[in-house]
Amino acid sequence: MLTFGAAAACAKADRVTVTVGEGATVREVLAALAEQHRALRFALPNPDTGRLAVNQAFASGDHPVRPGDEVALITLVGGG
Amino acid sequence: MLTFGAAAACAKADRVTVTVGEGATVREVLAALAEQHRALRFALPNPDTGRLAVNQAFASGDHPVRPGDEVALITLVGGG
Amino acid sequence: MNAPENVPTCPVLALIVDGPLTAKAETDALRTLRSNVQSGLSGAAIRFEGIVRRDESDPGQAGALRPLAALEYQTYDPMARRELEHLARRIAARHRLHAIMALHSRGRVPVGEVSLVLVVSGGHRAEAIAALTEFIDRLKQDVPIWKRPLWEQPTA
Amino acid sequence: MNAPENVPTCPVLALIVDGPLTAKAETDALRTLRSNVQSGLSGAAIRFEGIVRRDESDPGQAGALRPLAALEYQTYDPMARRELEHLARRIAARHRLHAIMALHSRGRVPVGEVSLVLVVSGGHRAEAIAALTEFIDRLKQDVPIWKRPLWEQPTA
Repeated sequence: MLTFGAAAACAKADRVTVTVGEGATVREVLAALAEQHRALRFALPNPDTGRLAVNQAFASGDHPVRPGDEVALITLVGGG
Repeated sequence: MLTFGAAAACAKADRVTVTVGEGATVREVLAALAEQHRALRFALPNPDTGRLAVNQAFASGDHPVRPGDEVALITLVGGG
Repeated sequence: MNAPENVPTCPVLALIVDGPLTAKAETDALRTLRSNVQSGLSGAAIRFEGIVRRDESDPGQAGALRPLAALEYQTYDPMARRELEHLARRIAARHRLHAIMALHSRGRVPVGEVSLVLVVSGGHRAEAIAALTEFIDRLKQDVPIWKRPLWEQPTA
Repeated sequence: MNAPENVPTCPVLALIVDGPLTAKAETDALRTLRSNVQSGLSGAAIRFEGIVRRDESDPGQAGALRPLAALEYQTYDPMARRELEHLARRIAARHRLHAIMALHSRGRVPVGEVSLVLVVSGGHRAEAIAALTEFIDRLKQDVPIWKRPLWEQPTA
């Protein structure tokens, strides 16, 4: 999973690995992320509203994540 | 007294004559204007707050008008 | 609308320009202004253009929309320029702007051309937007400028 | 934020540009946009510049103000550009704009340089100002762009 900004700074990496079961949803990926990367908890969006981009588009909590999908944690943006 | 915009259109002139006693204030000039130029009544500001310019500056109701002063009725402006 | 005291001075430029406001008129005016602004303080700059629209309601025809050819702006000089500058100074002080420029047309401005340019810069976006809004509201009350519609001639 | 239906199409341009936004980058972009705007409909046009300020609070120093040399903008491509354009389209429809252009920097933008340019035009001032405000609020929530402060080096 790709990380950016403050999340990348805290993870000390611009991508992290999250292990989930087959057919996991965005909501389940966020829950797994909170478990497996405690340093990123501060940056986590609400697992129900979801703030993951799957294949470069915001995805809702119900959205399934499939093998090969590009998943990115989009949080604390700060353009402008 | 100079008039502009809709006031000038109604007076059919860009200046009108108002006769007042010596030492008249802006408030008294406005009252005399209402009496002597009925076509301009629609455009008259409140005589207490005053919306006459005396010598190119807004003047309050108490401001005295002296012989030789340039007096202008500033109302219904519409810049922009 | 009282200005707060002890605010740093802010470059202020207020001009009445004959006819439509062109890029050249503005560039000349801005050159004066920009040299006084210290870089790195301002976080937001806004430029507003007021443009003459084609459709105006005609009071002579019960307010029906009628195509316009131009607006003719009459200014009471030199009071108009002075009130424009006075307004710019008050707004700059109230919103702690770093610079403000106001240009207004005098005379004929055809449809689609610009009759008002307002440029403000300040520390943050909120101040700059509030200054812009307030300036235009007050302009329409306090600056002795009148406009007269020049209607488009119906084609025979 | 649902857009009203059946609004006329409005030219929309959304670009991410490497480094500070210069006059040339903007002129090139605007040329595309302007050719599509019918003259006489718009009564207001606003151009907003977001500028990098010298003083930023440093979270590493309890939020104390610290002089900045530049901001480094990281964008998630191509999602950033696509979200910028998507936002521009939503705002244009909601506020019935006649044109909208949004440019955002990627990479290093020194203090005093421009990192965001937003140009909107619409029938009246109120719509244009509301569109401007809402665009920037949403930009800061929905468009995947991050900024990293590059602090000025203390002189030895």
